[in-house]
Amino acid sequence: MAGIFDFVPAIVLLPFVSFLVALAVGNRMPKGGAFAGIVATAGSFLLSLATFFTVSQGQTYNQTIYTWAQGLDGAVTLEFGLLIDPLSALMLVIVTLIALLVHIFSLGYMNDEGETGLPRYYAGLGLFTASMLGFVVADNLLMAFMFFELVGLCSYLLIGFWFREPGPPSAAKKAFLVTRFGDYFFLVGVVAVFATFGTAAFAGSESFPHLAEQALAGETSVNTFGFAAETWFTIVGLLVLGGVVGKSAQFPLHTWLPDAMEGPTPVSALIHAATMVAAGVYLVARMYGFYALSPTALAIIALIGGFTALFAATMGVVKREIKQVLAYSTISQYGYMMLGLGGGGYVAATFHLMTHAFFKALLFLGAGSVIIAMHHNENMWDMGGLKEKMPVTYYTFLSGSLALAGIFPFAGFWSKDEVLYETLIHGLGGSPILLVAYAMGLLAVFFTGFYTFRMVFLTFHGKPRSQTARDPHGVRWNVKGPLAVLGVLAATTGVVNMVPVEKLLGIKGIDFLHQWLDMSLDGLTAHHYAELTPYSSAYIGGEATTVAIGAAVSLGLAIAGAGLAYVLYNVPEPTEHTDKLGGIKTLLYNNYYQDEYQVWLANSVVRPISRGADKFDQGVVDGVVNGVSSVSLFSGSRVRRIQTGVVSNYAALLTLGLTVLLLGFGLLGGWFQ
Amino acid sequence: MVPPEYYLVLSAAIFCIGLFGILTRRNALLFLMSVELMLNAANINLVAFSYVWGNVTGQTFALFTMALAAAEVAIGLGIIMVLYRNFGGVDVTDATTMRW
Amino acid sequence: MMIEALMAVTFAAALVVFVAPDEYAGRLAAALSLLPVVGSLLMWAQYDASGNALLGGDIAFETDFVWLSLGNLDVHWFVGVDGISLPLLVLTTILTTLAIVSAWTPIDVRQSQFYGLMLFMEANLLGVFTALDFFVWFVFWEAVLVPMYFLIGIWGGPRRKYAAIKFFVYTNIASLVMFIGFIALVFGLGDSVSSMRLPEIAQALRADQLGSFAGLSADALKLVAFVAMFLGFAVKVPVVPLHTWLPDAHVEAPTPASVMLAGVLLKMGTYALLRFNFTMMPDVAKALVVPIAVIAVLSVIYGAILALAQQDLKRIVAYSSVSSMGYVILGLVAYTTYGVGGATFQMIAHGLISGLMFMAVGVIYNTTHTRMLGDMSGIADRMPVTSGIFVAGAFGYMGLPLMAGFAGEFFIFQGSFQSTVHSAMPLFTAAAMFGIVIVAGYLLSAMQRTLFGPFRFDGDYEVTEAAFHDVAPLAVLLLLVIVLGVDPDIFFTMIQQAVNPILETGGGL
Amino acid sequence: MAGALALQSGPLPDWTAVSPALILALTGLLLFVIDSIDSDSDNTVLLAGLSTVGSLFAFGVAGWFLVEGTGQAATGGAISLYGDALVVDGMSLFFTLIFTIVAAMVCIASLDYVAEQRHQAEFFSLVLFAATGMTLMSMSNSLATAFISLELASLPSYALVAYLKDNRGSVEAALKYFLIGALSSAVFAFGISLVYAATGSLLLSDIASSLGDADGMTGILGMGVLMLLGGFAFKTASVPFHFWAPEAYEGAPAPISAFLSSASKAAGFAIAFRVFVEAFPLGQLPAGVDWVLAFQVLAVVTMTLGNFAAATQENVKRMLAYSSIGHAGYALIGLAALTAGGPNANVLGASMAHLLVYGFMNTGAFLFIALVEYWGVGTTFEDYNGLGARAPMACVAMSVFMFSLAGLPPFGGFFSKYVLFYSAIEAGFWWLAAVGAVNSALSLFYYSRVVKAMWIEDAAPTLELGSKPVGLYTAVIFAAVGTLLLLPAFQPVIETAQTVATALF
Amino acid sequence: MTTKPQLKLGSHLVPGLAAVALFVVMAAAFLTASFPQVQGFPADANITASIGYAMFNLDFGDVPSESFLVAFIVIAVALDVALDGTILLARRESGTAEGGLISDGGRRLKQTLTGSETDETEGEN
Repeated sequence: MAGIFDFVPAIVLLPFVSFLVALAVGNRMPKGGAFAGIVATAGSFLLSLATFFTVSQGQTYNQTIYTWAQGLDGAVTLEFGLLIDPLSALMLVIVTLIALLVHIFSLGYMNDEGETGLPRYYAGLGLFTASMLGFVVADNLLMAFMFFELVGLCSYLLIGFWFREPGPPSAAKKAFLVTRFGDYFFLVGVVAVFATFGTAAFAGSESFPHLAEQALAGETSVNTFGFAAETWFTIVGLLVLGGVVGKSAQFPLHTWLPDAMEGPTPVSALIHAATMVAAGVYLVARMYGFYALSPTALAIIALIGGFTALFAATMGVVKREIKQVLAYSTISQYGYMMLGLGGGGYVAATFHLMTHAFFKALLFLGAGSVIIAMHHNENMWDMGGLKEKMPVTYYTFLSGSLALAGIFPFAGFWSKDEVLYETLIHGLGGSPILLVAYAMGLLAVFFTGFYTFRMVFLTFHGKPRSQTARDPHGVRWNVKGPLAVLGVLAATTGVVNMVPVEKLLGIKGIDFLHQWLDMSLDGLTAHHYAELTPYSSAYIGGEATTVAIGAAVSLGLAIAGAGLAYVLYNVPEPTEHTDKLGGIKTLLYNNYYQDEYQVWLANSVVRPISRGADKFDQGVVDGVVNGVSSVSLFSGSRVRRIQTGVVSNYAALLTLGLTVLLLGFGLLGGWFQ
Repeated sequence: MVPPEYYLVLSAAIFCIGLFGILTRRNALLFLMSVELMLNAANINLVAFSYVWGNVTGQTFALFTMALAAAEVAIGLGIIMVLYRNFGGVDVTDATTMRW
Repeated sequence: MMIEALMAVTFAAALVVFVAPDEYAGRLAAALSLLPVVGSLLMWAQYDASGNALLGGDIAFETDFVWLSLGNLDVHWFVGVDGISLPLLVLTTILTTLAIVSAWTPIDVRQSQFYGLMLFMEANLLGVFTALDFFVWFVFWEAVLVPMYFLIGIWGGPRRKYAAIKFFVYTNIASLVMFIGFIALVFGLGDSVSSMRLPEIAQALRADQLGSFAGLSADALKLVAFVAMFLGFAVKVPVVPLHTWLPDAHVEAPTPASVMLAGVLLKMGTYALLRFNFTMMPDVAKALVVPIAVIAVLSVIYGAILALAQQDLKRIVAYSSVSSMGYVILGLVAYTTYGVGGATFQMIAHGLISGLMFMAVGVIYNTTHTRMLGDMSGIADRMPVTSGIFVAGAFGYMGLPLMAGFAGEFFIFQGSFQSTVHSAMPLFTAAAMFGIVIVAGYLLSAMQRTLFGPFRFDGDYEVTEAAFHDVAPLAVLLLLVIVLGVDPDIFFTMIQQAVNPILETGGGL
Repeated sequence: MAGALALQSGPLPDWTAVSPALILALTGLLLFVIDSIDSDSDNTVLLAGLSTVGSLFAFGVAGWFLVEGTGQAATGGAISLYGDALVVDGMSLFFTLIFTIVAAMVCIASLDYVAEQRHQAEFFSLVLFAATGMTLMSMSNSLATAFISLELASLPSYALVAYLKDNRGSVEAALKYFLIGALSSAVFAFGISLVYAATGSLLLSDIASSLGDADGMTGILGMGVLMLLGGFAFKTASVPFHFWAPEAYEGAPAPISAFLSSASKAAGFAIAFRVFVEAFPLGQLPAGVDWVLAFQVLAVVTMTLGNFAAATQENVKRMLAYSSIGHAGYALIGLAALTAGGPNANVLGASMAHLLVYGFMNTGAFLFIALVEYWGVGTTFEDYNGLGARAPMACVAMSVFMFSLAGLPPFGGFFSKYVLFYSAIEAGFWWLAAVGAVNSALSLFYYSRVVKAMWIEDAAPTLELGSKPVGLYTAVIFAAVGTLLLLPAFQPVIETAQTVATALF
Repeated sequence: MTTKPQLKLGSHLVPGLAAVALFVVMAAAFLTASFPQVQGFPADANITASIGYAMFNLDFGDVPSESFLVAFIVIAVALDVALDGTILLARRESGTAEGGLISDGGRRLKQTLTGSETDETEGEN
């Protein structure tokens, strides 16, 4: 089988080549280099599929392919390698698929709209895809970090694509800066991992999760910098988590994501829905063996996740722009994934990651389609009644919305339900913190249902509320095609892991994803993780009952939310009912003033500090330097005043000097005795 | 002979009188004369200690000192003359165009 | 004789250019400066030594003969390279050529003098990085200042005179302090050394042959000398709070001079710190680890915060140099392979990247005649290529992976985090690492305000894409930055070979 | 007598050892004669050429002697002449080299400077007589000879400073120089008389041998020694006998300033070295006559005062005058860092080598001033703005002088200063070296101001230079080349200096 | 009130205090010194002749002395030079220029040097 795994690097390199091609000769290519990108991502997709099937044969691959920095005399060697296991193979397929679809969609969204700078756009997409894929296949934390950062760069370039307007550059800056803040902790974590374990490999007997496990078991010893091993691992884990919180837009570093909607919508789909933001969650899943060792870290992850899920969902309720709603829903959904991971639901979180990738990409692309139709007006209050004008968009969008809201039997239902379920049983099993997180997650389900359908109804139902909505711009196959593909996926991907069905009906073997993720390398399997986690499970009157109750409650809440939206907004002339919330709406609309306090931090704290430091530097530090020279010069100008120009004074001073000299030496030498 | 320290004190006195003149008088010629006085203070020592030490080195050297004093005065007068021409006087404190 | 040939060629080139007519001087200088580039690359290709030149390792391209005997201490003409100096040599030659090309546009008076001085400075820089006798080294070290003084003073901005003399006097006083410190050491060594050759002195010092001198015990003398030399070199680096000459010098210097100043001259300071303080007196360095690390962290954070407050693009880059060089100090004091090796690598990386940034700022300035953030916006609209490279360079500065800056910084972080010289090193490292956030803050803000947004420019100049020969050096530098970032082992292997003997512990992590 | 005239081992009689002085004196007399024959001779080329040739001839002879080993250990040691009144040894020859080369540079430079003045023959003859006096100073082996040759060097100097008779600056300079000089010579004479009182002798060697008997007269001896020191301090422009120097150097014709600040200062050091080392050898001194301490005080005060005062001058020539005082402070280290049994020859030799290098760089600097005066540009720093663009050659030379004076590496001044401080540290006086180093650092500021003005500042639009005078250019370039060459070629210089210094101890 | 002769003291005498101080120091040193036995000259010695011989480095004198031959010759030259210098300075040129010239950095000299023939003669007037 020297076969497919040897081509894995090509999965990463193909989009990279398309980046180079678009950058170098994109101007001279038709469609500004789009085809290069499409061909490359299609190639990657095919290779990913091949890889996927190879993995499904039970094969995995963990191989160093490039030595980045060779350490001599016992110093650690830094390498790049490939880790192809079920998790990464799955992720490869998701990323390449969505990248491919986004490329195609871009033909409609960008090319057909007559944008300039397309080579730059496609180059950015290519580089982005390559970076993300490099991140996915990384076999160690350092490599993951490096591609993680490249992903950040690409998001900067793509969000700021329309650099001639004031908004996008600012949003791009914010996106990079906020995630950078998270990455700072991540980098410290990477360094700490190296310092602790001497390696940052994810898999194998010399991998850091494995070493950590052994260290806790007392089988090996690592440098824990004077802390207890578990404390130190928690610290390291939380440091790495900083990067995750930043990239996956978790509270409190979520503020960049809504702003990032300034980028072209396909980019939003690619970056913020399906992949880049997924990177954070993926990273936790990738090194889950390490997190599983630390109950504190897990609890914190779960809490952050649960809180973010609720927190972002509430904000999504009041937004006017369609992409803003989606942005907050993204944050919220990633909160669920974090909740799942923190709650011990490794498979559940991965599952949600996958389904979310599909339905959120779908929603973004659908929104993109709407935006094309609306001549780039994103305000939902200017829309309405688009259902008839653009049925393909409507039905696919509806599919995505149902998935997002978690309505049976769409994909989102299955995955979100499993996340909540895992959290619930582990919470019941003696981790009350998880119950708190669960409660927040559950509450968020209601809001999710509400804002999702508020969006759907405002956009597609009722009567058109503006001229453009009455006469929308048409979209072509290159928009509809991707929507169709994703619409189907959003509706159906739930089948890969129908755990509730299995539990309730007792049908064995339909938890495909569980099985899939168990096929991984030693130490990276779902089972192994389950053993590592500190949780035990407890049920409300038996497993099946718990499953049923959990599913029923979350489905009920989702439907309740959707129903409320139906009542309020599925009318020909909807009015803004959220206005009744009064001050709360203002609070929500302003995102709990999260942006404000961060902007305040930047503008009213950091800026004045830096200005103060500058004044201090100019005045005091440099002042001392100049002062020394001034004092020297001043004393020089004093010294020279001795030279009065009057020769009699010279004679006097001379005499005085001589006398002093004589007197001094006389006293010293005892001449006067 | 009178004790040597008397000569020494005498010469010191003359030396200091000459110096006093230099320090307090502003006339260039008086300045010159004061210097002569100081040189002669040296001569007193030389001659006196020539006797003390029993050689004529000091005495001979005293002659040379006098000759040199003459040479110095010659040059000095020349300079005072051009001083007079340029500054219209022989006050040494007038010439202060350069200082500091 | 390779090194002598290299220096002779460069000196000769300087002389030729001095007398060349102004209109050809730039082209001629660029062409002639290719000779040392080729020479240094040849040396790199032929390099097969290993070990630290000061600690008994192989010395490549070595020449050694007595030049002057003074008392019991001979002055030797002693040059050679090892894994620490060779990369710096390559950096110097390449950067000089590029800086010369970048000068074609902005330098429009007294060209032959300008290019002559650039080459003269290059020749002396080659001397600084190759000299292995203290005396010879010091001669070159000081001689570098003179052309830089003129470069700033003659072709600089409005306050060039103040900046030039501040630079000159400040750094010279620093040299003096360092000189006194070192000479005191040599005297303390007494008869155990017979010449000023650095290997001899380094080995004697490490063999604890220091005696007392000037009423100071050996230990006290070592401490005093260490501090004096550290202060002397620290000015050159520069570290906070001895940095104030740098922004003034940078802002006033013409672009090519800034490139050389940031790219190579600052590295003289860290190179010397490594060669002298940290190689010769590891025990003192380790004893002083806390103050040194504090200074390093302070340089990183304080420098970055200052950069945040600046309104002048060049000042921003200048302060960020202070910040970046703080990392180098941190790496040096770590005494690990990755720490010291990374610091050396970072010298190269920062040399290239800061050169790139200064050049990019210079290209914009050539067109707009202003560097103030508020004076323009949306430049990317008119100068897409330049802006693109600017953005790439800025991300390099922010430590984007697969660019040289990341390699250098990561090596340093890794090395210093796991350093065992002090238990607080991880904390210092973590504190210094926060610099990567602030650097992103000010560079991104600066780019947002100047390059992006709606095009606006109040000046009378037409803003168009820069000429090919202005952009070409930028592109070359960017390429080098990426190549080094993707394959740091181009230099890192030889650096490690040279650095490991310093560590005593035989490398370690 | 007979012994004095007897042949030494070599082919030449002993008295020929003083031939450098004789050559200078004879040249001076020859010019005198020319003056008498044609009192208004204005054949400047002839006069300047003659005096330059005479100086160079003396230089050549001295150099030849030095190389051949005349008066040195290799050929039987110092040659004492005329009842030990004169002694020709390595040190005197070494200093003669300084005086003669400076004299030669000054003479060739004066070719242009005095071209339109009257009494040129007198000018040149006075220069040569002064040089003769200096040479004799370096050979003096008795306080009597020392005093008289010192006066021989001084008297023509007074007249030369006043050479521009209708220039008030020149006259004022001469007046101050003369008055302080007369006062100092009185102090000096009094010092001699006191030393004689204490020891009964004027010969240096005899003084040394009778020191032991001067027990009860320590006070008299010590006072005499300090007053001798005063006399030398005047000649070397050291504090507190330096007051004449800024004005004299500023007001005098620039070539004369060069001559005084380089050669005359060196002569002061020559005689000081010999008198203190020979007549009052360390280790044989009675307690309480600690002249080394006095020199330490003087060295520190002198270099500090000189440098600080120089830092804030507006007038380049005056700045150089103060810097010259500062350099006197450095050179004083040669006497200040002596210890009984220490590496004294190294210290003294280093000081001598510094004076040689200083002879080149300082003379060059003052001659550059002469050049600028010749052009009529003015004397302040502002007046020098943009000169570099108009007269690049000369300004490069001036930059070399400035950096060399500051002690920057690529020039001779770096080595000499370095070796000087080095030997001071070697002798245990690290703090002297430290003070010197700090002062050097400060000095860089004001030296670089000149360079800044010449190269960096823009010229006033009205700045126009006249012709390029051959003599001045020759001298300036010669000095610059010398300053440069003294870096690689410093080894023989310092070796010679330290070898000849060894003979004194 | 009786009138007494008063010493005219003024601030111009203040510097003289230095001289007084010097005298005090000197006297203090001299008066505390002890001196060797006075040797004196032989009663029949011809001092003048001895001085004469000393001047010419001849060893015929009754009283020993050091040689002053060199000093003698040198002082001859010195007197010569002094004379020469004095003449140089004292000689009145045919009408010195009106008023003194300040030290002007050679501006005047430049005029003298670069001026035309007529300027030159006038410059000397």
